[in-house]
Amino acid sequence: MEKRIYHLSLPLRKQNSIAPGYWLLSLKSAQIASVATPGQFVMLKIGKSFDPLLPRPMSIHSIIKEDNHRLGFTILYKVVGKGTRLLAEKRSGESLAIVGPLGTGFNLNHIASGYEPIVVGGGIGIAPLLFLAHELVEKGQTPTVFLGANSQEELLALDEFESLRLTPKVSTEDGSKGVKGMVTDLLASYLDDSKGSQGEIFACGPAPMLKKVASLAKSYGLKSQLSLEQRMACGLGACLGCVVKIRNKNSGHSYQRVCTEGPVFNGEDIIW
Amino acid sequence: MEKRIYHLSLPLRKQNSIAPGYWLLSLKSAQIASVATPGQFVMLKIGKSFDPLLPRPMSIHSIIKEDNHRLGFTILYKVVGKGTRLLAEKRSGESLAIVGPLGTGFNLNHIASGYEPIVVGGGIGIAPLLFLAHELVEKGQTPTVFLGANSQEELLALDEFESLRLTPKVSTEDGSKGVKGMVTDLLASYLDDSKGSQGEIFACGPAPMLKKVASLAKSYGLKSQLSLEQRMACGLGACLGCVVKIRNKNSGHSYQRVCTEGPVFNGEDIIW
Amino acid sequence: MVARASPSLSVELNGLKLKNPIIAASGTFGYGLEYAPLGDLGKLGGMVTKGLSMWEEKGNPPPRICETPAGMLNSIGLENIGMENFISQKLPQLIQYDTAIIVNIWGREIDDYIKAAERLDGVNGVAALEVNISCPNIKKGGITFGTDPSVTFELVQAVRGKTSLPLLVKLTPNVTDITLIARSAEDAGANALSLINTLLGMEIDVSTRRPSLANITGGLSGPAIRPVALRMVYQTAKKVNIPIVGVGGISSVADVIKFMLAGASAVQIGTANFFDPTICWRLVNELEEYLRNENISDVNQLVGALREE
Amino acid sequence: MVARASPSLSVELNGLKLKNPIIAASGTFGYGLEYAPLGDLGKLGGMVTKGLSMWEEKGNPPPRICETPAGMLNSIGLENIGMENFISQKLPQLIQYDTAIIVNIWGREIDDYIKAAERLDGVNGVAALEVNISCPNIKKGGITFGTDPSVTFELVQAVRGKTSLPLLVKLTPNVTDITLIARSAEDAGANALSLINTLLGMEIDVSTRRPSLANITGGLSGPAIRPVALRMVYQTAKKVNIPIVGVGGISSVADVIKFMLAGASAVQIGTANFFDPTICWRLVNELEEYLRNENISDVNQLVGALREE
Ligand SMILES: Cc1cc2nc3c(=O)[nH]c(=O)nc-3n(C[C@H](O)[C@H](O)[C@H](O)COP(=O)(O)OP(=O)(O)OC[C@H]3O[C@@H](n4cnc5c(N)ncnc54)[C@H](O)[C@@H]3O)c2cc1C
Ligand SMILES: Cc1cc2nc3c(=O)[nH]c(=O)nc-3n(C[C@H](O)[C@H](O)[C@H](O)COP(=O)(O)OP(=O)(O)OC[C@H]3O[C@@H](n4cnc5c(N)ncnc54)[C@H](O)[C@@H]3O)c2cc1C
Ligand SMILES: Cc1cc2nc3c(=O)[nH]c(=O)nc-3n(C[C@H](O)[C@H](O)[C@H](O)COP(=O)(O)O)c2cc1C
Ligand SMILES: Cc1cc2nc3c(=O)[nH]c(=O)nc-3n(C[C@H](O)[C@H](O)[C@H](O)COP(=O)(O)O)c2cc1C
Ligand code: FES
Ligand code: FES
Repeated sequence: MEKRIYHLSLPLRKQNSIAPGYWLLSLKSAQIASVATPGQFVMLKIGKSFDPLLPRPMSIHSIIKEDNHRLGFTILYKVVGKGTRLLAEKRSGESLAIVGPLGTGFNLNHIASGYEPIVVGGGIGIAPLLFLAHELVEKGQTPTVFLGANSQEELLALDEFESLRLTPKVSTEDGSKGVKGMVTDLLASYLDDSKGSQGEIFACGPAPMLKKVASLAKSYGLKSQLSLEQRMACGLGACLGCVVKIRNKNSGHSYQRVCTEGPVFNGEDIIW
Repeated sequence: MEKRIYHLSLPLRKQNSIAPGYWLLSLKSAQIASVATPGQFVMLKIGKSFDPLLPRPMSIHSIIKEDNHRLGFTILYKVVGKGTRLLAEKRSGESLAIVGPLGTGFNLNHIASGYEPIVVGGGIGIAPLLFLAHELVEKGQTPTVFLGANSQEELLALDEFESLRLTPKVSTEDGSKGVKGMVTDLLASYLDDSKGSQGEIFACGPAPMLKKVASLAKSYGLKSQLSLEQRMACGLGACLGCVVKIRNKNSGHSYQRVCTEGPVFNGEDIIW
Repeated sequence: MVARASPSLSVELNGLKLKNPIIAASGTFGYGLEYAPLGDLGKLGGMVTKGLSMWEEKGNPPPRICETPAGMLNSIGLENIGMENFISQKLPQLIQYDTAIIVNIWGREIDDYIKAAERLDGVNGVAALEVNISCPNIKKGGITFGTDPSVTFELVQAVRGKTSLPLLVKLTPNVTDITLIARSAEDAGANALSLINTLLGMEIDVSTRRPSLANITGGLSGPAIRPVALRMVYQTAKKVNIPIVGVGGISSVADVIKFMLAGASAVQIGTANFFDPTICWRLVNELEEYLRNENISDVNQLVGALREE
Repeated sequence: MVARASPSLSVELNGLKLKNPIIAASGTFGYGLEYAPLGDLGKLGGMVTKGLSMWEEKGNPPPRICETPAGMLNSIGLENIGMENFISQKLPQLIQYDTAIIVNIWGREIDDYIKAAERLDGVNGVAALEVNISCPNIKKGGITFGTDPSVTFELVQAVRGKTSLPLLVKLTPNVTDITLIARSAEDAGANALSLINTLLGMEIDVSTRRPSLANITGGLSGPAIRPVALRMVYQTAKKVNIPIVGVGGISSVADVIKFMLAGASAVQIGTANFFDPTICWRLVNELEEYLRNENISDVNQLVGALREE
């Protein structure tokens, strides 16, 4: 199949703060929405200024549908620096230059019945996981969902998962909701209880969390698909700026591009 | 007297488009308003971005007063490039970093009765002239005002002059209001009719207009004070970037700073 | 008024014909195919491949890039798939597009360059070579080839002897006098000069107290360096008699025109591809529009047409 | 926890004591007095005057400046009021402020520098000289003093012989290897090095087809050049044993810290004064705040503290 990638100037449809420092942004683009798959992302250029210069990668959080037509998509983001701060100042009607959909998302081709998807999100890492959960549910799966955050406030999109009839198991570091602690602790005790699961783990979150997920998956003999982050310039595979170290089939390692071979990699292949 | 210059972050009080591409901006600052004199300007940094990098010089258009207290000032500007385009996007409540008041404005110390101030503005050059007209009226003068623009639409602040009980003589290049032609033609025929006037010309506008005003003033033996423009970096006299060529008392020339010795210079001193 | 004829956009770089002066720069356009989903490569004047070596090169560890004011730093470490993989896997797809495919080559010794030139000489579909002399010369203790006029001469002459393809030599700006290097390359037989490559820079992450790049230093590119690139093109155009390809921070049609006025016969678009991935196509259209509006019948009339009196 | 003592901000540049490492850079702070309405000059570590010559210098015709992406070009042409006017008209006012007054000097021949150094040697209130070697040497056919190691040595040695004041030598970045020039200056007796001066650049106004500056080329400064300045400070700090004053694009306390981590003992703020005229004062406060928050008792602990392993 030929890759379809669009470079569009999209008017911002809606932007709301859903928690302090977290924003949900809606963009209308049937083109991007209809070819996007879970785990893919877009590059988003904030304003015409040369400062900041580079576009920012943002996962596709959910697809906006009407009568089963894919009309657009949402982005869920956290304000962490200059670019996201400027993005949060944008209002309805202003335009953003978007390139997408990009990257290789989660691989769901091998999903069959009797198989248990386990979805694990930490912090803003839940961004691509709602789209994933939707797709899994559409495929007739009922993923087990683990979500962790610093505090109840930062447990994002919980109701969205619930409206998919999923019941995320949650943890917060300050104990303000769910179990106090790390989401990987939750995951560990779950895996411990359900030994011999036929599951596969899908995870996104901060690097230390993903590293822990990879090692848990390995101990319990499960496969894992982890969505990684790296600084990006082009998002298209051209600049070779966004690489991570990946174990080769035979031996040694190679650098692979988060924007092209990733952002989703098999947990066992990643060299941390 | 010690110079008072302020560096303030001022919330934008109000900003309206008063004609296509022309904006009127109100800022609250009793400090700047109370020491500013006509012909002075402020440096205005638009946003925190490094692109555009430098602040933009803008004349003080009028003083906002309440019960005779000076509370703030307005800026009248034309969108010509990157900076002014961004400025026009700013809305009430957003802050602008302002340095001012700056420069040597119009010299009104020698104004006495029996003296006729002639005020000439071309295009956006009327910006500093409303403040000047106010001050002249307060000093008991009734300046003769000439205003020129491309078209009726771009004849700005006419009603403001009229509310000072002045009746500007106007010209437009397309003839849509007043006499068709250049404001300097109007001025020339006026000077021709009123030979022997005791007047002094105060003018601001594009360089070719000012040059013409200077030569008219010379032919009719009048003094002129012209407000010049030059690209600026500091506005404080430090960078030496904004110079114009000025005739020396004795002979030869020197470079003088538009931001410090100017922006208002005697017409006869300017080397064009 | 009669309808104006379409202005002519084609340029000739001393043996290399381009349908228009807009070329995608090395390392910023991959092997071209990465951008194929976004536009018809056949509309571009040309494209330069990522720098190729005779071997597969892994490149530097990440982080490899970071943003700076109006620019970016990169230390990719010249990662590339190697000459043979390029010829067998990429070139067959690329030659389907009617655009000038310029292969950027580099090495650690002069011999690496010679081998690359020899290998590419007869290959169908290669329009020209661009010799990147901004690499450290391991035989000369790591000094960059392109910072020394005599090493530049030696290198370019050696490559010149091995290929009948047009030879663009790409100069580094990290030198005291770029015109000296330019003249060495000209004397050694370069058909044209590409300038500039990146400025050597560095960034530090205060929160970790570490360099932002794993390689510590990297190459600065983007709008930030445009004034330096424009100056070097201007200075060099006064000193050489071969065409110059301007590169460095170009991100608008006005920038393209500036470089041509300063003496460039064509331009390359680098970092701008990252923040505006369809820019090359837009520039072709906007340049034509500009010429039409200004009633200029041939784009070559812009070259060196700066008013200086 | 006990209340933390105020961190120590003072630094010593091999004979020049500063109350803090924040210095206003030459040519961007006038003769200091221009900024006096905006803050107490006595709070700053130091200030460098506009470059002074033994004569009054008119400078270049306008336009002298233009904006570029995250930077600006200037070709002021070293306009200054001349040494005698400075000493009689500016210095008496300046010395009322308790800050290090550093006089930047330049000339067209080595003799001009010698005269300037001699004239300033005994003058009350001058804390140090900063020798700007980025000027064309008319005796050597217009080549910039500071692009040649031996000319640099000769110039600095000559000045060194004429003054007991601490000598800062300000280097130009427009060279292949700044560490060679740095070592020449060190060998010739410089107390410290200021780097960098501006990068040579150019801009063109497409609508008029003319250079944006009357002088055609000019010096690029501002955030755009910061990565180049930081790299040069880092490289030079590894090669010399005298203190370095970092300058180039610094516009935040994070930038100050970056330069110190890379090896600078103090910094100068240039172009940032234009777009943020109270920045020098704010940086002094923010630097103190940073040290307090990080529990660092002495600012000198930052110098060269980059983690590289
Ligand atoms: C494939 C992918 C998908 C992503 N999806 C989302 C998402 O859905 N929601 C979300 O909030 N964030 C997402 N991110 C992270 C997001 O791109 C960064 O937070 C953003 O670029 C920061 O921009 P800034 O200008 O605000 O921060 P900056 O001021 O640029 O930097 C702040 C911090 O963020 C880091 N950072 C900067 N750029 C990147 C980058 N391109 N990738 C990773 N880290 C970076 C910097 O190193 C620094 O530590 C994603 C990243 C990738 C690679
Ligand atoms: C003392 C003074 C007072 C001024 N008062 C007013 C005013 O009250 N209202 C108003 O609309 N304009 C005024 N100007 C002009 C105004 O500063 C410029 O229009 C503005 O800086 C352009 O910024 P920009 O980013 O939109 O344009 P740019 O994109 O920077 O440039 C567009 C055009 O404007 C010219 N220009 C850029 N900067 C300056 C500058 N600093 N001075 C002069 N020309 C410049 C450029 O050369 C170019 O031709 C004044 C200028 C000076 C020097
Ligand atoms: C990520 C990246 C990779 C690059 N790789 C190469 C390369 O392999 N060979 C080369 O000659 N130049 C390379 N360059 C330099 C560019 O081709 C160009 O000369 C430089 O970036 C300046 O142009 P720009 O400012 O338009 O990007 C690279 C630049 C970037 C940003
Ligand atoms: C307008 C202007 C004038 C300058 N004049 C001088 C000068 O007279 N002598 C000097 O040594 N450096 C001069 N410089 C260079 C600065 O001191 C500084 O080295 C350079 O601008 C880089 O720092 P910055 O990016 O912080 O501005 C000048 C810079 C500017 C922008
Ligand atoms: S971001 Fe350019 S290759 Fe991945
Ligand atoms: S703008 Fe700096 S001296 Fe006038």
